[in-house]
Amino acid sequence: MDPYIAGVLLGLVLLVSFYLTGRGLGASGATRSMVVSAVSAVAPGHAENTTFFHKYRSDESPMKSWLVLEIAGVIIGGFLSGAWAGRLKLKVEHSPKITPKKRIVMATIGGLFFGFGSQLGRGCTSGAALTGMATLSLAGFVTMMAIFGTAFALAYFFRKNWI
Amino acid sequence: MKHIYIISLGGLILLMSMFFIVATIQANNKYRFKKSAAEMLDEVSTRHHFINTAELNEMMKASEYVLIDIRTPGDFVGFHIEGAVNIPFERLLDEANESLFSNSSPKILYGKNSILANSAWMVLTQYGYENISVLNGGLSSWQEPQNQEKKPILDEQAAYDYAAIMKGDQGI
Amino acid sequence: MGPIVPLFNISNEINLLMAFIIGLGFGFVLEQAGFSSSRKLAGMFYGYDITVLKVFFTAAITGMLGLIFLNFMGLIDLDIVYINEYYVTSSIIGGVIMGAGFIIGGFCPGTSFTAAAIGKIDAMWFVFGSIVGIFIFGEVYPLLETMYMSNYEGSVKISTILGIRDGYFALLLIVVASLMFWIGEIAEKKFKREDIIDEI
Amino acid sequence: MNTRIIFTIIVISLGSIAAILPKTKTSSTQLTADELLMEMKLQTYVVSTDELADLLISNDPAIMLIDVRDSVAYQQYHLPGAINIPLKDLLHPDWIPYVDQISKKNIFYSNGTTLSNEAWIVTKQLGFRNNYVLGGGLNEWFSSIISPERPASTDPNEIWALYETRKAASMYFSGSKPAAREDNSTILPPIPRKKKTRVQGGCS
Repeated sequence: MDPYIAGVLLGLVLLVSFYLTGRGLGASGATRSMVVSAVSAVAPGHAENTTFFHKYRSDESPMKSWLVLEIAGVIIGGFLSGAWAGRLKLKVEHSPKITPKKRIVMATIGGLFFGFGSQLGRGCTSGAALTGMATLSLAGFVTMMAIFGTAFALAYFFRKNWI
Repeated sequence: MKHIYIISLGGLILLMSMFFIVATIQANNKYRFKKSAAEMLDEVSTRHHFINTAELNEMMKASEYVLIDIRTPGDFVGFHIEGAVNIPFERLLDEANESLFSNSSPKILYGKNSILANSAWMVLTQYGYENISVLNGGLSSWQEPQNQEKKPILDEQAAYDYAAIMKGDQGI
Repeated sequence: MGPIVPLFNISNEINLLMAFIIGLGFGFVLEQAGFSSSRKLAGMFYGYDITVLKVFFTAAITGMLGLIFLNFMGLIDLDIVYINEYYVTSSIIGGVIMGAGFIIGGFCPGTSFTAAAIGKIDAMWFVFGSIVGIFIFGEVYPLLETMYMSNYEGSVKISTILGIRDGYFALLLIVVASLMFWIGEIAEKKFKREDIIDEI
Repeated sequence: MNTRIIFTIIVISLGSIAAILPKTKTSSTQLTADELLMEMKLQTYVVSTDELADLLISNDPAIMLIDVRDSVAYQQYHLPGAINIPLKDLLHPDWIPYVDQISKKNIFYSNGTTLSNEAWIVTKQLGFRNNYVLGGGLNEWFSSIISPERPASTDPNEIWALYETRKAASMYFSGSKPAAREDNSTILPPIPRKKKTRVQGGCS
């Protein structure tokens, strides 16, 4: 799909979300919900004593959180789109210069950074940057510039991974 | 590449139709506050919109003015200032009166006293209409023209010396 | 008048159903835009594919214009719509860490879910990594708490800071974004990588 | 012509429209024009002097009298327990907790009804609740409660009953001063109204 048309559609999804629920889109919060409920289930005492887990612990099941439901939709929506376009395939996508194993290690480290940063920055690219920019919030613009600025600055050092 | 044109054209048409739908909703909802509460408070504090009977007489000499009686039709028939039109308070924002208020000629509101007329003035001003005045004291001041200054709102003049009464200096 | 859920006391179940449907649209569009490929996402930083820039800014502009018009038409109360809270230090440091994660991992959380949905194994590991990252954050949170909470500026809008109206800022951003798209498309031609484009 | 150019043209034109749009603020607490006029016409927000006298004599803790005249007039005389918020300072941040709250029934008063009425309309526009106006103001208060006019002997019993109540109220207010409510420093700011809160959102 043409990126501009995809962008307009994504903007319309965002707008519908604002109009219906008053909040934008998000992603990392769903992961946090899952982490918090997993920790609470495995080690309830620990979850109770740790400020962060305690803060986000809720008595309701994590499956009743807005973002978790939204992410469930994202996964199914992505799957449907992939099926429609014939892109369903188990594979590791990597540059010919690196091995699949290295790519997986890199992806895991990247995920680790993103997970950590999204909690510190109160939202990821969708929750903080995209939604924040649409509502003209200063935090959104600052986060967006920090993310893309750093990525551009570090691009040279990781060029082997990609090109 | 041809389908891109079709998609963008379709998108544009969709966008425009949405715009029109929303614009019609907007047209039905035309009364929205155009002045903020703080702006209204400033405007009210200057009290430029209160005029006295002498000023009203002066304005009525000019050809262009609209004098609006906001009392009920019954009261209007009983007595009204010559040349006034009757728009009962609750009908002020009716569609039929829109052209009257958006007109640039000076408009003067009056009622039995100036309280309800002042409310009417505030509502109309909040909704963005301009060049509206209120007859200080309303019809009662018209019927008994006193030597009135512009500023003191007749309704707000203390009728008693409250403090003195409470001290018991003057008998009740 | 929107937003519907907070104003009309819609039940939580309906709200969650809406979340699911919004998520369906979100995931579908992300996948359709090609965000399920990490090499396409990373292409932005090497100039051979600027899809991320295009989609991201186009979506932000559409949402922004939509909110401005909806507000003008009296269809949404912007006092209720969520505006991100601005904690200067943690926004910047968090953004920097996320930027590093982006260039190393090649996904962001939203896109990693769609990529994992169509079978990208690296995306599944990315999701796993982000779970671990959040867990680590939770464990070290007491050490970071002062930084996490410092320099709070409230839910502040950029147009308020600049002292201009929302509409002016939107126009400014649109002009800047149009210039970026133009430069980006020139870069796309200059740094063309047929081999990668074919692959993804 | 590629998509970028089409897109650029559309958004720049829409953006220009957005930039020239008049500044309007949509608020969900806003009354429609008809509702506003109806409420003003029916005077649902007006408290009569008799009602106020009742409330004061029964020492109703849930009322808050707000004098919207200037401070000189307030110093000279004010109703027992009233606080002074001159009309021009109504929206001063210090006073917002008093006029925008849920725990008390605010009654604005001035000499007549004009100033208090204006105070009510301004707060109404902002969606503040629990604000009322003393009908007739202090003038009415003095003519009806403090020095009630003796009805003619031919008047029906109801009027005499009203007169007697008023006379009793008059004795109450001009005799022993309810000093307990006089000291302004003890009046605590009321509980602020629960604001229409923003939706929780983003990734939190």
